[in-house]
Parts: sequence; structure tokens; C-alpha cells
Amino acid sequence: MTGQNKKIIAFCCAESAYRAADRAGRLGIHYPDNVRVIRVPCAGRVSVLHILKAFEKGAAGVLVMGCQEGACRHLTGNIRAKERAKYAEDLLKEVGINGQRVKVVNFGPDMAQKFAREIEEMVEKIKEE
Amino acid sequence: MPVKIGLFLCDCGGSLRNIDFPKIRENLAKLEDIAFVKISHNLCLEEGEKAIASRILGENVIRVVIAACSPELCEDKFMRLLEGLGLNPNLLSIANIREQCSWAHERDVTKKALELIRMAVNKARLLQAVERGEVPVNKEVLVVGGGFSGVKSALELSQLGIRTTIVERESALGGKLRELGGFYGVETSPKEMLGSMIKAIEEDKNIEVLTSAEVARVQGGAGDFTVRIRKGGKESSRSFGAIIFATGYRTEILPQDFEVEPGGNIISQQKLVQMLQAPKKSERRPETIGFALDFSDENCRLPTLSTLNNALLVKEKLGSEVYVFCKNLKVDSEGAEKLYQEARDRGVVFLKFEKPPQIYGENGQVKVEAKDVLLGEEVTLLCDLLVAEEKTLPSEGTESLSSMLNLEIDSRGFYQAENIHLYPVASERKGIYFVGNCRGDLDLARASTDVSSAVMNIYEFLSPEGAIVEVEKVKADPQKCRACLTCIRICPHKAIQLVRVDSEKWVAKIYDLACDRCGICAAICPAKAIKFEGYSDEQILAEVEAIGEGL
Amino acid sequence: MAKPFRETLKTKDFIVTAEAGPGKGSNTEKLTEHIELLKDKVDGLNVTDNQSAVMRYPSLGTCLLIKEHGGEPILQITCRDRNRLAIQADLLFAYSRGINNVLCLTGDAIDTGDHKEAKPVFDLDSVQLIHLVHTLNSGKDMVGNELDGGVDFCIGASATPSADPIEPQLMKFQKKLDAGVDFIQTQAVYDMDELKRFMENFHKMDHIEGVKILAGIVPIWGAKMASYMNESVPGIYVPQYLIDEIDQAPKGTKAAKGIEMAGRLVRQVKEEGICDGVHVMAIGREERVPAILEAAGI
Amino acid sequence: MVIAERKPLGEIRNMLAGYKRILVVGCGTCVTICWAGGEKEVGILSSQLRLASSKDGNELSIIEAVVERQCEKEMVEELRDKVQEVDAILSMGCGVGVQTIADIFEEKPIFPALNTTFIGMPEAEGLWTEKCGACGDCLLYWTGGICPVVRCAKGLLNGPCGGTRKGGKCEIDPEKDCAWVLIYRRLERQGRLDLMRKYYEPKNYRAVKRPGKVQAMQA
Repeated sequence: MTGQNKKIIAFCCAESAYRAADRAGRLGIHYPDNVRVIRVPCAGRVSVLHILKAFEKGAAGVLVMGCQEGACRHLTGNIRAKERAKYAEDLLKEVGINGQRVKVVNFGPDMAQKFAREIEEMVEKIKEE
Repeated sequence: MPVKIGLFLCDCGGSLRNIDFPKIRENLAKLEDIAFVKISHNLCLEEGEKAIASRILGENVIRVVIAACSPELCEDKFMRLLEGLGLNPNLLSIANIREQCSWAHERDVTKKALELIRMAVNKARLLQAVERGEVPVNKEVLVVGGGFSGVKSALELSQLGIRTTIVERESALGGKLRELGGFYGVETSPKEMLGSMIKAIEEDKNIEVLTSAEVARVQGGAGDFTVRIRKGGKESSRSFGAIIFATGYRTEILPQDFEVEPGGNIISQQKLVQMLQAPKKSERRPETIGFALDFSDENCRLPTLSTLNNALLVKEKLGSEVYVFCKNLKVDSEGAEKLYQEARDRGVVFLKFEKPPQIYGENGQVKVEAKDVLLGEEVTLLCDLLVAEEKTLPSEGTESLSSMLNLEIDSRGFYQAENIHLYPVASERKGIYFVGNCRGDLDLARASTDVSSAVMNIYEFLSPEGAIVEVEKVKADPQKCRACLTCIRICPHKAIQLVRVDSEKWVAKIYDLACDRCGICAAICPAKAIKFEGYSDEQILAEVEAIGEGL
Repeated sequence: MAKPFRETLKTKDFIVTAEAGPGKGSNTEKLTEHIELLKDKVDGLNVTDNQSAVMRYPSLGTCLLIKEHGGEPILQITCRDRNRLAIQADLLFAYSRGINNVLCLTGDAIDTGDHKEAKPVFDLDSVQLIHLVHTLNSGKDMVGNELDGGVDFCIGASATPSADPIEPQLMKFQKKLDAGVDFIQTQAVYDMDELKRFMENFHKMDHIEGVKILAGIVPIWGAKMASYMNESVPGIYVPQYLIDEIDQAPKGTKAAKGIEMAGRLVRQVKEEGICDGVHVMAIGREERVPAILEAAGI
Repeated sequence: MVIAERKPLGEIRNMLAGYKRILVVGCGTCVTICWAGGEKEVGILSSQLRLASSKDGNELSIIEAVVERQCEKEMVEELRDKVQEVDAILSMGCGVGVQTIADIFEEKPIFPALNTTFIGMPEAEGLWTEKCGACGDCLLYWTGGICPVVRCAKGLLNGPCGGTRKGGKCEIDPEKDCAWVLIYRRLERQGRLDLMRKYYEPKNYRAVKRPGKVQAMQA
């Protein structure tokens, strides 16, 4: 089931990554269209269960996009996201899925280029297998 | 009766050409809980809003999905629109089919748009209403620290009709006001300013002053702090709606910067002021006085100010030679530039150096050697007195107070503002504010602006509208909560407390006023007891579910 | 036949004991060689009991071997591998075969050995073991039953002079003295000042009449070996200056240097009268013990 | 509080080999508090199992449930309907929960998803350490409230052993404080060092006849 329809789910923090995605659209910066953005109030809202369920429902890759470290309005949101992604990676490795398919990325609200690049990178990664 | 969902699609004036709207309508109209699918060109304009209103009122729709531009732009407007129609604003789900779909890709993205809308529809099915309500808020404010900032805060709050209590550790109010020599360029001297302030405090029935008193413990959250105050060996507990920290700063001479032991003819600014104000007959009038500045510490706004003030005071009272050794004089404080000019006019000599000068004691005088950058040569000066450079540090107790209240402190030990640019006076805990020098070295003018912005914040916070919140938007279910304390320990805003439910079981309670809606607790709760309405696990997973469905 | 160790303790002014470490297997050839080599040169020959929790030929078996060769064995018993029933039975058997010196030890933890998944016993600890031997000596077993045929053991224990912090160790040492011991064989000592301080403390303790202290000497044969011991052999702290000294010795002369250094320690203990004797633990290099004693002028 | 830790997925999948319909049961008490077997961990393990089985191409249907307290018969009884629909039960409770379920639903095979490790307390966020070994004869009164039976690697009553490392660390682990050095320091601070000087008889290791039983008087 996984990897078959090659969807990527990006949990985007409303304060930074989501705005970066909007900005990419506004600036006409294009990126692969198999990403589905889910808006969350903070990267710290994304739990390990969400990441695993995303894979279970057919996602080929999951990105958790939060603010720059130190710039999180909730102080520890992005750091928690990083720890949880590490836990999710171990859980996926146990299942036999390449841990690289989960990635935490730090954004400023204006990093439109970076948003597009991260999507392309993940699309490349899921093509390899 | 299945949930009735009204679905509005906006083609942004027909500009979203790579989305086939009729195809989407035909696909989604089939779903039985979709009441209607309305395509329009300009939902953001007056006309579009009327269209939404008429369709919603026409059919008994209880959930609304709008596929349009980014929620960052249109969410608030549509929520207010729904509220106007008597529909709870949280029953709205938005699909971003413009910035993150049509504009983000060239080729036809009807399939992606459909999937984004299905995601929004799946989420909409599970949305629950969240009522707004007023949280009872204690209208009294606690001011910790009775220096300039503390007293000024109390006075300004009182003018807005807010009762305050000042807790001052020393036996009298005033703090640094009692030590400073003068605010040159400001007519009233610190003494007179303090005097008038204290008179105003005494006459003001809105302000209660507790001197030689300390904060022992603080519990509760924004709008409802329970504070135990220790005075004269006894502890009493009071409750307050907000707390202002105005605990100020302390200065310290850094002995290791000098080969010579401080004391004797190396003195502090404060000692110089005492000598000038009450010169003892016995002391010989010092011929030359030197000031040492910013050897080791760049942030030295206050030392620069007190150096300039005291240099002019010396010129006025003693007329002795005055030298100022500095690396680069920071004159960004209010009126500091003018002060510097006046000092130059009065004959104060400023010596600029790269490396810190060498300082030796020599038969009762202080010898200072430094390479003057402007002259480009080694300069040696003998002074009768050297006023040493002082480092500004947070006042004692900042460390323990901050850990008691779980507040962040910055690398130099001062209180850490939540966001140094946008909310410099707010802490990351709602209802707790920092003013004046307890958050970094600020001059008088900056301290006053701190006070007024904190007072404005508090006024708004304690006003009736300020206490309106979305009630229980993030809620811990008492049945499922195991009181494992995980959420309480990790909440960055300290918005969760343990409370007794019907007087026997301990559960976690999230204080709506203090909660900043980040959801970190909901993600970490091992019992999945915390529901974040609008971003609950079920709602997020419903969006994920839509991704599998495809066309 | 060698003199009983209890007599030697009373009469001899500088007592020397050594340690025979059995191998892993039933072949006792090498062991016998060591016994033959050492039995006449030392006043007592200790036998380790699964040293460092590594399974080996049993301590009791080796003691019998020593008896057969006319040596004076000192049975070491640890509380790690046997519960109170097994220990009492072993002691009865040992005494019945003429082994009447016992060194009561707590024993190294299972984790330091090669059977890391074994169930540790530690039904008793070293102090309780000393009390147990006294109970048996008085003709009764641990729960008060009369013994048909008693025992009379000469009892020894160990101590750690260079422990850090030292106070808890001294309290434990006092408990052992209170329980009553005839001799003490300390853990490896390298720093003579530390040993002297330990002895000063010892003289201030009570129940020390007639108790002989033998300083533990563990020769080092190389820097790597010494730091390994520091890291993973319990109770051993080789100071850096000694590690550097052995390190500087050119390749090939490490053995001689080790012997010389050990000999120097033994001589210092003897000449300065710090302790009543030494206990040389050559851990796998028993053949070098005679050379060490020679180097020390014994 | 009982502390437990989840078994590796591989070990769990080996147990479940051949079973098509599984009931994964969490427990809402101790193992929720120590993040091992609460509702969230039930979701995570179930998701892992579905992912793994779909990856290997064999179908597996999982029902998720959480019992308030798995060591109470009445609470476990509520699973009866769900148990009918499955071939095997995977319990995420502690060893007691697994066995309570096993006793009630004897016809269905029951598998533990956790390793019950010890009775302990939270040391830091996400970190629990052992404090009590349930030996049935508590001696904390003379050790200044530090249990040597559990926190000393050899469980000595007349400690410390000769193997303590520099700085009062334990023989088996340089990071771990020697329990007896901790006891010494605390008793010293309280001025009760005579408690440590006293000789203590060998412990009665059968204070509780195993498996233990406690019969309270009728309240």
C-alpha cells in the first residue's frame, strides 16, 4: 500500500512553514504536487501517532515543518517535534520502512524557496525505493 | 440525521484556470452529507459574502467548508461572517486551493484540489462548537519591586482604576533612585522625583505598599495568581490577576580587571555621588578624577549615563580635571548625546582606547596607561581618584524568582522577554510582565515606555473583553486523565495545574486564559485525554484519511 | 608439611602470602606447577573463588591440591555464588579435609564476569559470613543446631585502603573487626602514604588485638593492563605515576620492571614496618612471585 | 508505581505469527503514566503492526481498546464482546494485567507487548528509576530512606563492598552512585551514623512466601 500513490504529508506550523508555503505560491515557485499540507498551530502539536497513521494511510513520506529553533512562539514546540521524529524514525525502522521518510525541517515564514526544495528532496527520496 | 455541510468553492474571479470546478462540484455533490456545492468568483468581496449568507440561511447547514485562498487571509473574515449568521465560528473548515494548489503547480491540479477539499470536508464533519465566555479574573495587580519602574507602574495602573500592591524587599521604596546622583538634563533630581512619587503613592488609596516584604510562592495562572507574601516572618496569601516584575538591577565592580585592589582611590559611582553630596571636610579635594568605561561589557548604557552625569556633577561641584577612558561611548539613551556635548564643553577629556588600559597604584594615586586611538600613542595619566567600571547585573533573587515561576532568563541572567521585538515586556506566561532594568539595562526613558506598555497590556487583559476566551478549546477529559503530570511539566506557558475534581480525584486542568493554544500537551498525553478542538487527533487523522481516498 | 597459618600469624614477624588462581577447565597441571613453585616460599597460599565472577576450577578443589602437596591453603569464599546452606556445607567439608584458613569475601558482581545473565545470590555479605564462621567454630550451625563434629577456622577478611570516600569503608572494616578476624589481606595498594593513613586509622579502631594486616600487592606488567584494571577490576586504583613508570620501560623489559616495582613496594612495607606482611596477587603470573620476593629481599 | 517498557516489534510479531485478528488492549493506570501501554501507545503499536503486515502482504485486522485498570476482573470483563471477534489478545498492561486477562478469557491465547521492569518513580521527563524491590521486610528506617536491597548492585545489608569506584560510584557502573555511599552521606547529615555502624543479621528473604499473598482484615 505504501509508496504506491506516492503522497507526501507535510504537517506545517501555522506560524512559519504554512506561511512559507503560501509565499511559494504567491511568488510562483512551483514544487511537486503530490504533497498534502495539514495546518497545525505548532510543530509541537504533531504526535508520533499522527506520523505513523500518515504512513498507514498510504503516505510515502512525512515532513514536520516548524519554526527555527529558538524562534518558536511556544519555546519548545520545534524541539519536541525533532525528538518525536527521531522516535517515529525508530518505530518505522522496526517496521522495515526507511527512517529517512520522516524529516523535521525548520522554517522562517518567508522561506518560500526552502519549502519548495524540501518537497523536491523528499519526492526524490521516496522515488529511490 | 447526517451532518449537513455547506460547501463553497471560490475560483478567485476565474483566475484559477488549472482547476475544473464543475468537475469538483459534480464529484462532491454526490456525498449525502453535502447540502450544496456553490461555485462563486469572489467570496472575499461583499457580493460573495451575501451569497454565502443567503445559501446558509436558506438551508439548515451546520458545518461550512470554504475552498478558497489561504486561511491566513480569509479565516477571520469568514468566522465573523458565520458568527453574524448565528453559526458557531469554529464549525468552519477551509481548503487552501489557491496559494498551495492552483498557484503552486502549473499543470491541471483538479485532482489535488478535490483531495484538499475532501480533507477539509472530513475535518468539518468532526468539528464541534466552541463557545466564547468570560473567565472570572481578579482585577488586582501585584508589583514586585519598589524602584522607579515599580512605583510608576502602580501609579499609572491606579489612574486606570486598577488596585495594586507593591512588594519591596528593602525597608523603603526608591531602589536605585536613592543612589543615583542626578539625571542631568532632567530638572528634578532623583531625590525630588522619589519624594513626589512617594507622596502620590501615599495619597492614592488604590495602592498598598508592603516594604521589607518578599514573594515566597506563586501558584495559579493568568487572571488568578495566588501569591504568598512573606513580611516580618509571617506569610500571608493574596490573589492577583496579573504580576509586574520591576526588580531592577545591581552594579558590581569587576575586581579582576584591575591589578590594584578596588577601594582606597578606586571607587564606585555610588561612592563618588555620596562624596559629592556630603563632602567630608577632612578629605582633600581630588585634583584629577578618572572614569573607566566599557572594559569588558558592551551593554553599558547605564554606566555611560551615570559616568556622564557624575562627570558633569564633579565639574560643577569640584571643578577638578576629569578624564573618561572608554572604548566607544554609547550615547543612544534619551538625552545622552546632549549630555556628552555638555561634558565636552565643560572640559571633560574623553580618551578612546582599543585594549583596556593598565591601572597601577602609585604612592596614593592611580596611574592609568592606555594607547589612545586618536593620538595614536601611549598615554599615561595620574589621577587622585578612579571611578571604576561597573557591570550591570540582575538584582539578587532574579534567579530564584524565575525558577519558582518557571520563567526564562537570558544568558546574562536578566528576565527573557517573550519576543524581544514584538512583546518586549511580556513573559512567555500570560499575565506576567517585566518592566525596567530587570530585563536588561535601560535608561529612564526606556523604563518609562516599558511601564506604559505593560500597564496598557494589563488594562486590556483585565478589562471585560480581555477575559473573553474560547472556553475549553483545549480540555483535559477528567475521566481519562491519569494525573501523570506530563502535560503540567512540559507546558511552555505553565497553563496547566492539578486540581481536585468533585473533591477527591486529582486531574489536570488547562487554564483557558493562560493557554496559548499550541497543542504540545495534546500530542504528548499518554492517555490521549487532552482534546484540542479544531486540531484534535480525530480531526487531524480525518484529514490524513482523505489522502487515501483519491478520486 | 607447612606450618598451620594460625601459628605463623602468631610467631612470624613478616608474613608473606600469595594467590593461586585456578584456570578454566579440569586440567590442573599448570596449577600444580604454581603450587609446587610457591608452597615453600610463602606462609599461606590463597585460592580465588571464581575471581571477577569468571567461572573457573573451584577454590575448594585447589585447596585440596595444595594440602596434597604439603602447602598451607587459604580458602577464599564469596557470597555471590552460594547461599547460606551451601556455604556452611562447604566449610564443614573443607575443615574435614584439613583446610582451616578461610578468607571471607562479598565477591565481585556478576556483571564484571563472563556469565552476565546468571542469578546473583548474595544471601550473605562478608561481615555476615565472618559471623557465620564464628557460629560454626562454636559448634552450632546458623540456626542453632548442634554440629556432630565442630570446626575451628582461622578467619580472614579484606579491606580497601585506597577507597574514595574512605569513611564508609572504615565503618565496614570496623564491623569486620567487631565480628572478629585473625588476619586482613587488603586490596591492591600502590600509594604508601594512603596505606600509612589506613594503618593509623586501624590502630585507633577497637577489637584489633592480634589482628595481622597483610598489604595486598598486585604487580603491573604494562600501561594498558594497568589502565584496564583501573577501569574494570573492582577495588583497584593504579596511580598515574606508576602507569607512566611501567610505560617508560622499553619493550621486552616490562616483566623485569614489573617485578622490580612490586619488589620495591614489598620492601618498603617490610622495612618501614607499615604492615605485618604482604599478600602478593600475581593474577595469572604466579611464576613471577618468587622473583618479586627476591627483589624485596625476602 | 509499576514501570514497564515496550517489547521490540520483531519479538511481538513473532508471537503473533499466524493470528489474523488481534485485540490490542492498553491499560489506563501505571503503564499509561510511564508512557508504555496507554491509549497513545496502543495506537502506535497497532499502527506499526498494520504497517508491517501490509508491507509483507498478509492481512491483519486489529481492534484497539483500553481498560481503565487491567488488574481488575470487572474492568477486564468489559472486553468480552471484542474478545469474541479476535483470534488472540495482545495486552499492553503490566504482567498482572496480562495474567488477569488470561485468567478471564482462558480460551484465547494472550501475549504480553510489554516487559514489566520494576517498581519505581520518574527521575526526569521520560526517565524512571527503580526504588523498591517489594522484598516484604522494609528496612528503610535505618538506611535514611535509601533502599540497599534494590539500589546496591549486590543488595548488601552491611555495605559498601570493596569494589566502590573513585567518587563513591558503583563497582558495576561508573555512572551509578554507590547506594551505601548515598546512605552514609544522608545519615551523616542527619547525625545518625550509628545506624550504619550497627551489624545487621542476614536478611529474611522469605518474609513474603512467594508468590506473595496479603489477606487484609475485613474492613
